Amino acid sequence: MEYVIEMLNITKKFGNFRANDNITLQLEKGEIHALLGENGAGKSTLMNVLFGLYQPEEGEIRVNGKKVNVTNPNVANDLGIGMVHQHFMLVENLTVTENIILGNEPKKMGVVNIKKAAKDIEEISKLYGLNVDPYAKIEDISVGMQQRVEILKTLYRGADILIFDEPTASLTPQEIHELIAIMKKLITEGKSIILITHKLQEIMDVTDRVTVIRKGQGIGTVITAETNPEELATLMVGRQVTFKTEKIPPNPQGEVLKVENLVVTDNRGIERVKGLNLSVRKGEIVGLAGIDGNGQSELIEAITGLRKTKSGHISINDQNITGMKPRKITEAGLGHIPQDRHKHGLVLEFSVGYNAALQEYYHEPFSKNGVMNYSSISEYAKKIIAEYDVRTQGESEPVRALSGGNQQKLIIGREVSRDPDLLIAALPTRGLDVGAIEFIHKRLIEQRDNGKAVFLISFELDEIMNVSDRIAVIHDGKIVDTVIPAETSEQELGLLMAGHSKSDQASNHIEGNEIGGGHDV
Amino acid sequence: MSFLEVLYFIIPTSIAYAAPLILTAIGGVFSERSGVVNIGLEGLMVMGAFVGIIFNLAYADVFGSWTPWIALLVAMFVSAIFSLMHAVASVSFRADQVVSGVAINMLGIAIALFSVKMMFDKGQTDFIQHKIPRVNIPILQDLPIIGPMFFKSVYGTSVLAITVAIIAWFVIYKTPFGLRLRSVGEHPMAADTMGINVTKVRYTAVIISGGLAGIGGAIYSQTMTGDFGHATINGQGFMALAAMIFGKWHPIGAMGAALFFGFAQTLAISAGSIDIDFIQKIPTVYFHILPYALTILALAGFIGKANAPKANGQPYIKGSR
Amino acid sequence: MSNRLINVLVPVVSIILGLLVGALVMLFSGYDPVQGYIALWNGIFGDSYAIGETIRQISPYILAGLAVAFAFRTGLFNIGVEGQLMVGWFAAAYVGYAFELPMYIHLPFALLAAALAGAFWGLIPGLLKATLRVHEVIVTIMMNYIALHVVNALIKTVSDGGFKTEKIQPTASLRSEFLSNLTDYSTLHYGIFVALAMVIVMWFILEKTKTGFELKSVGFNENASQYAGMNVNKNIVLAMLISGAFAGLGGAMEALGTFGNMSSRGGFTGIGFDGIAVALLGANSPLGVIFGASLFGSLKYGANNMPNAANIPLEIVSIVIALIIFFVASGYIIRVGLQRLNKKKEAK
Amino acid sequence: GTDKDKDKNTSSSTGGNESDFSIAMVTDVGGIDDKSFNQSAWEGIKKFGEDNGLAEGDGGYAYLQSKDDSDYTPNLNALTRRDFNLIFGVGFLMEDAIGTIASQQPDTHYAIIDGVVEQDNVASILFKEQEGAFLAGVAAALMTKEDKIGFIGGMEIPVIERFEAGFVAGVAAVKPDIKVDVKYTGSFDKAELGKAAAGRMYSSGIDIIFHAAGGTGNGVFAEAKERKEADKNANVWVIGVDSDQYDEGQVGDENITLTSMLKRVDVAVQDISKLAQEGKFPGGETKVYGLHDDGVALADSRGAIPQDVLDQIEEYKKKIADGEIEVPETTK
Ligand SMILES: Nc1ncnc2c1ncn2[C@@H]1O[C@H](COP(=O)(O)OP(=O)(O)OP(=O)(O)O)[C@@H](O)[C@H]1O
Ligand SMILES: Nc1ncnc2c1ncn2[C@@H]1O[C@H](COP(=O)(O)OP(=O)(O)OP(=O)(O)O)[C@@H](O)[C@H]1O
Ligand SMILES: [Mg+2]
Ligand SMILES: [Mg+2]
Repeated sequence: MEYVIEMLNITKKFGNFRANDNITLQLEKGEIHALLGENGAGKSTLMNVLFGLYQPEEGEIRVNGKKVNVTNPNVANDLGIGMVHQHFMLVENLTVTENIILGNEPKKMGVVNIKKAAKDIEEISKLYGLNVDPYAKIEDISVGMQQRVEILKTLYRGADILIFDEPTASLTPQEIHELIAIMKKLITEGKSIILITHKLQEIMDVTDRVTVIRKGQGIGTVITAETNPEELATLMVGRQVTFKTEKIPPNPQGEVLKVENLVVTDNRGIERVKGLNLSVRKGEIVGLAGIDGNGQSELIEAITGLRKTKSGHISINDQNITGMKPRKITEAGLGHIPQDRHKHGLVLEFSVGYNAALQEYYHEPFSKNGVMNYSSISEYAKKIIAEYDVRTQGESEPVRALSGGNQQKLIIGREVSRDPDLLIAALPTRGLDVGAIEFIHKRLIEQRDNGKAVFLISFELDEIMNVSDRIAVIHDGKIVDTVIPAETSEQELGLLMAGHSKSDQASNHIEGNEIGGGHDV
Repeated sequence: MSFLEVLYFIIPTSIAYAAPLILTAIGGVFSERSGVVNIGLEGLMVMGAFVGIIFNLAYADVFGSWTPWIALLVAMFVSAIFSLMHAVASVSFRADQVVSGVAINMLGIAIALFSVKMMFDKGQTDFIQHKIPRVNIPILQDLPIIGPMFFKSVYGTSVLAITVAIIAWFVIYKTPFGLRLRSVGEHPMAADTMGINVTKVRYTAVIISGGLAGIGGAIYSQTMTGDFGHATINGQGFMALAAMIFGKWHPIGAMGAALFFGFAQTLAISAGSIDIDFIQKIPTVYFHILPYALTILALAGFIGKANAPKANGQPYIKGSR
Repeated sequence: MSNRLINVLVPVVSIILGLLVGALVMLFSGYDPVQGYIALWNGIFGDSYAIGETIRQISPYILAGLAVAFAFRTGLFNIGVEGQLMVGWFAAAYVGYAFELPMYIHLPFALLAAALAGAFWGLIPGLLKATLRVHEVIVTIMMNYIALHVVNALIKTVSDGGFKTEKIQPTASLRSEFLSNLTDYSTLHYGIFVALAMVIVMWFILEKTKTGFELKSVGFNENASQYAGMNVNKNIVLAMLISGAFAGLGGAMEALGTFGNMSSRGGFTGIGFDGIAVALLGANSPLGVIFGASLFGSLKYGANNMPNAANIPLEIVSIVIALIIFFVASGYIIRVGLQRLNKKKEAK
Repeated sequence: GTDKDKDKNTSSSTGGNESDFSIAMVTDVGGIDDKSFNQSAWEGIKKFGEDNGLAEGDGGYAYLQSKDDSDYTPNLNALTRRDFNLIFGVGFLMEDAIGTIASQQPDTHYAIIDGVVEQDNVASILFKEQEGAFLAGVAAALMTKEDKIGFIGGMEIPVIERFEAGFVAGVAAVKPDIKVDVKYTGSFDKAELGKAAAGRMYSSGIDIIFHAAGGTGNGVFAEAKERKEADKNANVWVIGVDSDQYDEGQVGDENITLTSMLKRVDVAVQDISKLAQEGKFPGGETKVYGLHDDGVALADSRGAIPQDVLDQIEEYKKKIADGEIEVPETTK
């Protein structure tokens, strides 16, 4: 069997820490090969080694049987290796085209020939069905779009070995749907793919083989057809993992969050939330299902006081919090797990301890008449680290050095420990491994069982279905319907999210296809 | 003076004042667009002003009326080399770019003055005989109103400055180098994964800034003072820095800002002496601070904040995130 | 080699390199580096007088450095220390002579006045940044020039038409017979203790207080701080206020200590700009600022002895100083080198 | 300059001076070659040294330059410790420093130029700038063709205002109806402002500008020269200040410097030094140098001013010297 890529006994150290410890990975021509492992297991590191960003201490890399020395990304590009990084490598204020051609720009008399570039890009995107606007600025396009740009970057350079590092982590179901189609297309075009993902179902659906690593060590490679999600989970975590988190039936009490005819505009002054009504009660988890960009972000920011409301009312425990300062709202009983943990959730330069106290630092016991009490803060941090199993050197380690998975656990620990009456969790499991997801879901349900209200925003329908007691579907800034998980299907949700009320269920077949690409319009 | 006469005076004077700032500020744009903070502009200007005068004095009889122009080239060259120090420190040695800039400022004036001492055995050079002349642009100068405003007795260097601004815009926004420059200043790691040599781009950018600041300084000394001494360049570098930010790191913007400074300064100079009683009664200090106050007001009036290039000031270290 | 050892080694090696290159410069321009450096050394530590003057020179640098450093820690670049220092200088000088009060009120009052004046000068860019997002670098640069002209005008007014303010009352003076005699008539004054006290103040604010926690947080990540319910704008303004106050006190050093009054100025003092280097050489940490200020202060003052004792022109001296700063700034590469050595050792 | 500093060293080490009287000076931030009073003072010192066979260095004559106001005291102190008999401080900014040192070192003699320090071991030296400026004003008024005259000052400090006052008075004495266009640029080192101000004045028809603005004055000359270059018979003139600024005015074979108002610090320095040497040191006194004792004067105009005008100027000079005309120190 011929391998296009062979990574043999790779060891990569950071200081004395072995991020990769003698890992072997072999990629067959024309296969989609999954690389599976917990957060911080060493997947990105291994791929960065292959892409020439890191130099391994030991082991060798072979491309088409030939030993190669990938000293930097240029070499990788020349070898036809392209990588879609976990954290996009895109220059925000440049256009799609500029990002793609960067580094080998088509020229006409010394001037960048944008027209030609754009044309070439459009051709490639047609060929693989990646539709993008070549003249759009990165900062203005959706995450899904940005991902396509990343893919186009590799294709434009004629890569035939593609590495996808957690491509689906930040995509909506529809976008994932398309990405999978794209990957299949790539394979038929003779490319080979390494796919990193934490979503076992995806692995089952698209991959041919799976290589599992745990804590930097290779566990082995299995053929997808001969395995199942449970086995994979066990392999990577090293213990049994339950998927369908079982929970006792809810007994909702009085309303905690009440939103009435809320209207919110975005930075450009365009209405994103258009007279929205919503309520979340004690002891229930309400899931907000919807396609990205239908007003979810604006809704959350309005509730948390980070964005002015244009009209309408928001109240927590019958206390009107409309237009209040964020801190007042937090004190009114709100906890918030923000969508973008690096931008809004954490101060990366601060230690784990400081971040643990980021919401509470200003009152006792953490500070008294303006003077901080750091010892009590580290006590508190230690507690959270232990309770929420945050993997870190200690509470004084900078958060930057934690894996995103653990960064996420820290935020959840921080917010849940405050025991808020209302917990808003926005995409709480994005980018996390199944173990971590299971853990976080348990916590959310615990909150609800303790009679708290939980408001869960997620693009993952199965997460919504699994965890929520009620599902509110948002479309175009309004709640189009509220359904009970047991009484609905992903199908139906999909339709509702696409803006169809129950009435026109009849014609769901045609709609069915529409859902696919429908969301970019 | 009649209102028109005032304009005929203010406009050309503003442009003349702005020319050195424009070039220097654009130098700053190049450097900072690549992610290297450059508060060493002052020192680079000093070097240019000094070299310009020295060359002019030394070769006046060789090159005659061409001397000041060739002096600009030489000044550009020398300052560019001088700016290498800043490049090495802030790109290769990962020095704090601001401190390195401060050092450049100290070093520039020190070297220049020391050389002057050595060469002339006094604190300032002799006076150059070939200053940069003012010319009347044929035909255009006869146009009503704008003729005397823009085309009568203008410095060739003012034209040069504006041309350079346009070229800079073209280079930064139309050429491959410009594209790479911008990407390196925003997201060096992304650029790196695209096979761009971050170090090389940054070196080039800093050297360009050195060259342009050099020309700026040489223009100043060859139009305003005619000699070089300890006070020839004092603060213009920082005004250029301000112009760069005011212009939102955009060459045309920087030019606009520099012209605005020039206008404000000239306005202050003329305003004080308009023969209207109540203006005469205003204490002069208000005219002294007018240009700076105007600038602040103008900024406050500008909506939308200026965003520095994201990676500005951060040395690029492979493999760290 | 422990990290602490490295931290000590880096500046030392850098300074030595700077001195070496400086020596070459002197050699090539025909002066005797040994003589020169002996003169420099004596200029700094030669006798009690020199030491006194050196310390006197360091005090304002410490405060200027603190001002810049404090702003940096909150993510603001305050190039306006120069101007804030000058208004502080004037305020202290004015209060110093215009009032007749017992020392224990007068001196603190004068210092307070300086701090407030500086704070006010910092407040303006702070407010503009917070409310209109105007870039603080431009505003502070402009405020420097405004300060220069305004202060000169004020001096003219209060001295009706003169060029300098009256001498301050002894009750407002930082000068001390004791220190002066101790250092054989040097102008050393109690300002150094004010400066050191402020070092502690800055350390306390940043490392111990709630405000400090917020300021640092905002400096690192405005968004997250806002999510955490902090008032970002308030903190920006506050940071500029405090920074300005430090700078103003720097001016008080000159008004109440070194000069005892203020004269019209043809240009900037330069202390404010040097403060930028001082702060960054000290990694914007309070203790680091002491290091940076001592380096700057001693070089700047001691250098005067090189023309005096070794006939070396001031210009060369400035070149040498600049080179030292340059190498200290580039200390990182040295650090990297030392750490590489380290890693290798550990590996084996 | 290896050789240069060799002889420096030798001279500084071995005195070899005929007289045992030594003098030194501390410059302000300008330095001994600022083409202004620091330079003039240093020339005076050197002259005195040469006349008395002194060598540069300890026991002879020497100077120290100040980088900053805070260097005055240390520099004065350093020279005192090097046992110079008489030490000059140049510039009004040094008043306080001299005051301090003088009280600490009663045995050394000090002299302050442009300032007053009332102490027994300090001689204060002032100049009647207004008298020289008055003559400059007379010259301007007699020479102007447009009957329009300008004055460009640096900072608004008493010294400069004396220049203005005298100049305005001089103009008025000849042509009372001329209103002198006065502009203060607020600084001594912003040539671009001097240039702009001069440009404005010349454009408005002014043909003679008197500047008392140090480096800012460079801009005034630059502007005038440009206009002269542009057209040979442009009628633009500058009156220089402090030292003879003829060289600044050279444009090809033309020259736009009408004359310069000299401030003979060198004369004063030599005068005081002589007195001190003869043991008649005017401690505690304030000596004011004016036209009377050639402390101020107009420079040779090299033919720019015709003889008949020079004669009229001479008459005014007499009147002032004899006290017939009392020149005001301030415009108010
Ligand atoms: N640049 C670095 N410096 C130091 N340590 C690093 C660095 N990059 C990675 N590590 C360490 O190596 C470990 C593996 O990192 P890696 O990025 O491979 O995790 P991962 O498998 O990609 O996790 P995730 O699934 O969250 O992406 C991490 O736990 C981290 O501690
Ligand atoms: N400079 C650094 N020093 C130490 N560890 C680092 C550094 N940069 C990255 N790491 C580690 O490398 C690993 C991979 O980083 P990465 O951001 O991919 O983690 P992640 O869990 O994938 O994050 P995300 O969830 O945001 O995708 C993480 O464990 C992170 O802590
Ligand atoms: Mg990863
Ligand atoms: Mg992840």
